[in-house]
Amino acid sequence: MELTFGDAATKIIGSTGFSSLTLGDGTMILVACILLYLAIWKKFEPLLLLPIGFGCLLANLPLSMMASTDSGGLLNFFYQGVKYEILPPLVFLGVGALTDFGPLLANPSTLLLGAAAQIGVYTTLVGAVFLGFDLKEASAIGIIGGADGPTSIFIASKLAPHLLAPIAVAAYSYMSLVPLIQPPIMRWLTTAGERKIKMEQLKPISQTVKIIFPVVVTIVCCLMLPGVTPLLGMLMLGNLFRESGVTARLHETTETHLINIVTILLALAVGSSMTADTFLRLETIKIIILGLLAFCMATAGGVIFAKVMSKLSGGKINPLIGSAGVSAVPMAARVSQKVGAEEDPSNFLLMHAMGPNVAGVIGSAVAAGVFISLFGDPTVDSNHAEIATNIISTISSLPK
Amino acid sequence: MELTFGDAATKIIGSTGFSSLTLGDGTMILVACILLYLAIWKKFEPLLLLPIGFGCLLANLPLSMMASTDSGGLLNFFYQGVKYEILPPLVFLGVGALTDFGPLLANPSTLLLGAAAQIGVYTTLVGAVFLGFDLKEASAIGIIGGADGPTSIFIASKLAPHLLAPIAVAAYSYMSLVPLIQPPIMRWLTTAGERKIKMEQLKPISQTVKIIFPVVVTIVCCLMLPGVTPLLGMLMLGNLFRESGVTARLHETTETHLINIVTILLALAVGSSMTADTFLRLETIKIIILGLLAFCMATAGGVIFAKVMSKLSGGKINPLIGSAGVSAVPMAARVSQKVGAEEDPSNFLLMHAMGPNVAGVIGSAVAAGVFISLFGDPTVDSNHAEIATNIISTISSLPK
Amino acid sequence: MELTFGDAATKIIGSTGFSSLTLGDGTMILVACILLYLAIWKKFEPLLLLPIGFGCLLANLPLSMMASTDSGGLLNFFYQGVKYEILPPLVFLGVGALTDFGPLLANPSTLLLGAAAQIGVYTTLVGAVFLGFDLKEASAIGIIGGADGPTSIFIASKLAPHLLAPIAVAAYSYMSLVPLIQPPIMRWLTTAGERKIKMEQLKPISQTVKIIFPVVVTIVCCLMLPGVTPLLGMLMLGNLFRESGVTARLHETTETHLINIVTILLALAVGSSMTADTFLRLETIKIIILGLLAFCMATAGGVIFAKVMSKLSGGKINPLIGSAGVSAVPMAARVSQKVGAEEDPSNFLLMHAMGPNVAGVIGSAVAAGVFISLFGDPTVDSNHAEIATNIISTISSLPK
Amino acid sequence: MDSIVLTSLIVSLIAILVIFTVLIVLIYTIKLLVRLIPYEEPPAQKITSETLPKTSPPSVSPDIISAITAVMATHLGKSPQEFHITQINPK
Amino acid sequence: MDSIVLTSLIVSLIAILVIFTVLIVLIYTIKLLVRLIPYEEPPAQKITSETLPKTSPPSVSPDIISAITAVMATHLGKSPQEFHITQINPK
Amino acid sequence: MDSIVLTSLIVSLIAILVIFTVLIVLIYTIKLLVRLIPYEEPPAQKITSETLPKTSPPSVSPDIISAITAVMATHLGKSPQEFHITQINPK
Ligand code: NA
Ligand code: NA
Ligand code: NA
Repeated sequence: MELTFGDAATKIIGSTGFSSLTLGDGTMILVACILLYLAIWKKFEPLLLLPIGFGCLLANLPLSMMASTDSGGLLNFFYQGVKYEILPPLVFLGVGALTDFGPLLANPSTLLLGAAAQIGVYTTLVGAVFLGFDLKEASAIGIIGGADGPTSIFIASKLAPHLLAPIAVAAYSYMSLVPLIQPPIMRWLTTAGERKIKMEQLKPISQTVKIIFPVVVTIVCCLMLPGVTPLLGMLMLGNLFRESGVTARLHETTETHLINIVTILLALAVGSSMTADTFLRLETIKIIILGLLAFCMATAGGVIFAKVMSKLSGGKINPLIGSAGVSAVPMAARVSQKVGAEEDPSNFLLMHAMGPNVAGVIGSAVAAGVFISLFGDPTVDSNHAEIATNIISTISSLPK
Repeated sequence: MELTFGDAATKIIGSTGFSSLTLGDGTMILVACILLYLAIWKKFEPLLLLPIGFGCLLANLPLSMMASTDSGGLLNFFYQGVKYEILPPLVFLGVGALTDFGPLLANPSTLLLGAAAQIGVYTTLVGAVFLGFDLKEASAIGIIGGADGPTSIFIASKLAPHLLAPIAVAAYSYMSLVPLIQPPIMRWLTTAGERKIKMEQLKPISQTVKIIFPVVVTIVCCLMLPGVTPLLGMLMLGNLFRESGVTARLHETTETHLINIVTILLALAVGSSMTADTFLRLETIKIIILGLLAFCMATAGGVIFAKVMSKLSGGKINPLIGSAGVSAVPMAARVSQKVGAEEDPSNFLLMHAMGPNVAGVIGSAVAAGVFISLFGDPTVDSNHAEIATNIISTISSLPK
Repeated sequence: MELTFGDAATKIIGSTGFSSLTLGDGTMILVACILLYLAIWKKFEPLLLLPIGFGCLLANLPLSMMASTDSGGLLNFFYQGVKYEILPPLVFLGVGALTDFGPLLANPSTLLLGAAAQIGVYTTLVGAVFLGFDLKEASAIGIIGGADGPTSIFIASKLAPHLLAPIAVAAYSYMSLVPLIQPPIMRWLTTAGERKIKMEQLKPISQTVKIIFPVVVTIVCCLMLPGVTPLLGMLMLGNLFRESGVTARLHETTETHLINIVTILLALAVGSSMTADTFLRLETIKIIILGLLAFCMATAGGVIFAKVMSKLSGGKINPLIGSAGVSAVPMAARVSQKVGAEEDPSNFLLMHAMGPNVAGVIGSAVAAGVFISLFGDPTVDSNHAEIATNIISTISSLPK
Repeated sequence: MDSIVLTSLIVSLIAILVIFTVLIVLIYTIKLLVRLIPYEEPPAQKITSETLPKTSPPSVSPDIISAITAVMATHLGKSPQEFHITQINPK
Repeated sequence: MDSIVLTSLIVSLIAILVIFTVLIVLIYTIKLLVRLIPYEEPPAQKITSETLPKTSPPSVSPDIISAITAVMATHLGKSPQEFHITQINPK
Repeated sequence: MDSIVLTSLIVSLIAILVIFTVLIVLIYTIKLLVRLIPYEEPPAQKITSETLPKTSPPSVSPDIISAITAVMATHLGKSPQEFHITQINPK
């Protein structure tokens, strides 16, 4: 077969990405650009959504070998850190190093608000089942209501890896939209009088308590819900680096360069899972709608429970701090502060809202632990698996 | 068999490295010391050549298990990061975070100089074929003319892993010698009048353009040349961290500790591949000669093309900025500045030379992409591979 | 089978850690809390013992999948870095970057004190054999006397991985106790007159010598004892980053964030190997007793050898600097300073004790190298293995 | 009613019960901790750190502190509100 | 002429054509971008950053800035030319 | 005497001999190095670094240096004794 130079050039042109570009690829490149736009110009969680968007862009350039499923590709390599559940716990190590649990310790009852906000997880779970998802998928979607990125990624990669991309994007997007989503719900569910309640100053907490707290939380929670240990254990270790006062070097690295490096790898990996066949589906639309529901119900759950606590305490608690129970630290607490200050500019709710806010992180980790107890991968540990299988078969055989 | 204490001691002596020390090992230890000398006292790219030299030293200590081929050894572990093409893209992430594409955006035509300097790659390729290398080897050697370390390592590990060590050493050594290699060629190819041309001040560039630029480059170039995505995509992501203004944390980590850690691992891995049987060969001498040719031709290509552009623009371009098209940022641009200032001390070419200089980085990444399109590993992706095989068979069947 | 809601709840309770909590787990959780207490309130090497203790806590929470043997678990992943001997050399890279060998270069004879302190290793080895350990185990226990954490972990993971946990804990605990263990031995072995000896000021050392030193040490020691290369080579590379003056970026990363990250991973991995079945054994008690013996004998060895050197030098050497030969940098040197100042407050021994102190690091690395030469894993390198087997069979067949 | 929907309701109910149980246990643990280890005004250190600034203000001006804070903020990529300089000791 | 040398010449020619094509596409893309989004003097911020120094120079002296720059340079292992302190705000 | 105990004694003896051999070789190597490359007062740089402070002390006060040292110490998690600022050059 004889070929001219022109034919060879034609062949070269055939090896470009253009020749393989599908409508799906093009749409996903557009989605990536929208994510980058939201991250950069709308400041939607840019530390996550910018690299997620860029990972999505790379993954959808045809033949670039950058999708999470392209074995041997660079982002497939990073994706192993999501698949084997290594990166989300390391992010939590950094989050722990950045978190001050002082306001929670000063007012431990606010942990109940962190629990109440999880109602969003379960209304969404039921909603997702209604829309046709199975129980594992519905749980992974529900956890968006926990308003916690690494937890959502951890649970999605464990229970419904094929939904990782839309769940992660929905979780981080709605976290950015907390200042828009929450205030109307908060105003609708509270009276002006309630919003004006001033709370008494938080009492100071001994440093010893702050040091013992992460150890106690780890023992108590991980004994009850072993599946939560990678997330909660690392969160608490990071916090112990912070509070112990003897590991300043480790604390400094953990809260800066370690969490930054891990965030880059994690976000690129998540982005690389956003391909046309996983993202351009009806499920994604459903997840986006369910995610909004999750955030709204979590906010409402927190506020309503705070109203009850306010009544029971004889008006010592401002119900506006309830919405902070969704986590999304520290944005949700700032929203409580802002909505409170609208009613009475001299009312400073920020520190009081930080209690339920960090409680929300613990709350959604605990919620994740419950899901892992119920649906965790049975291949990992036979003993653990047996128990989980038993529970599931038990539940399935409940009277209908 | 009865043994005295003396015999046992004799055996111990037999387990030392001395007993296995070959002339090749000794020579390579000397080579390592020369590299360390050049890095420390001659300041030849010390951030790379010092750990490369030390890796070479360790790899050639007999029985130390530190060669890149010693399965289970420490440096073999780091070498996987080269083999699986993970470390060079991560270095490029840092390079992107350190690079200001402003001067290039202010004068986009200088991209042509970054293209013209690639002529060094192809003269060297043809030269290498003349000296008996096959096409893949010749391509890997040619890329030395791109004057870009990570690109050279990336391409060598892909197309000719057995030549990785001499190619990496030649690339970094000649990059250090840019201030010696380039000036005579620049003076020889230009007239005093040309060297005195003053260029008009660069116009300022909107920050929005600087933000959009990395995204656009990624889409345009990686669509045309999918193989370049790991390198160019990471370069542009690092630059987006820098310019977006919303990811300061990630930018700071990327341009400092992340690139430093990756550089240490990469350089040690490259050094560990410098063993007697891969390095003490006639090929190494040939590569060193071809590398010098590559740098000279790249410089000449850039300067001659800049002369043409100078003529066409009516003398608005000083041809001395053409040599900066080789990349070797920012050394090549400083050479342009220095040679220009010799002729007219009031002539400041540095910022004008930064345009072709960073264009050279893009240019050699694009050149790498062409090679990957033509010769990339067919086992990785069948579709991609089929196309590549077709092209090669097409080219081989061209009329002779 | 029909189940009520109550039965399902009972099943959930069965999936908690409580249901699987054994007495061993409970005891180990207590041990973990004691380690955390010692690290935080007694400041026992907190950078290591805090994450080791926390890793131990996590590993012993039932069903948490955090033990080093829980395949697929997070800490099992980090543990691979110990098993494949990657993390200890990287810690040594950081240690090298933090170490100033100047005082050693100013008084090279102090290397003999670093050698003499290794007597602790061998008395412990013989003691361990007496207590029923085999030769490999006894060697791993003996190296505790080297007072060097990463070296102990490196050797234990190579020769006796089942004893890693108690050896690492003993090594770091006794290193913290150096200020308590050493002074009585030092006072008992020296006269008041000896303790009052003032040493002449150290002569300054050329920077060139400081640069050449790490290269020379690597060549000399690793040629004689190839097995020590991963540890000693990385130590010396870190020091070269520090002294070369041309790799400030790499030096800064190595001595801060890189060593911090590696320390976190290493310590968690070591902690995760502290499970009831590996730690709650008679062997652990034996190792703790032998470890104390090791530190005492190492101190005594150093002091006695320093007395001899003092005599031979005509009283120019204060024997108190001998105890610093155990390494435990810089604590052991501070102890020399403190005990000297008790006798004569105007006597400043700190810088003189830094010589033997850093010599101790080299000394125990060399001792490790001897063990690897004798007992190193024969599967790794057949040539190396053959030699080692020969030596062992030779030694075993010595006349009894 | 669909069986899976019923199951999802039961799962939700159990999960909420478990979450509240775990967090209520945690609340009482914290309350116990805070009661056992009450906050005390730090005695010695407090005095030092309050005395020192009183003697040293002329030597370290607020400008320098804010300058350094700003630089560190830029350097660390944090807002200056995220950390503060507690004490500066002349060597 | 040797077949492989001819092939290498053809490869080189194609490669150069591809490189110039890609980079020329890039040039026109950039030109389009720069035309669509022209540079504008930053309005509000520019004023602030120019006004502030005018009011604050007595409070933050250039010495302090150069001191901090030098330390940061040492610390980061960069030359002081590689970065600069744009603004220092008293808290 | 037990065979393994004897072996352990022999191993110990050989190991100690090897350690002393290696370290004595190292001692003589260092002595040779130090003799071949004696310490010299750094000529030019020394003068600069001694002259500069003399001219610049009014411009960079010790307070600033200690302030920066303290901040860097806090930042790096090191004690201020572990590093020192050698030189500060006004830009
Ligand atoms: Na939450
Ligand atoms: Na180039
Ligand atoms: Na030692």
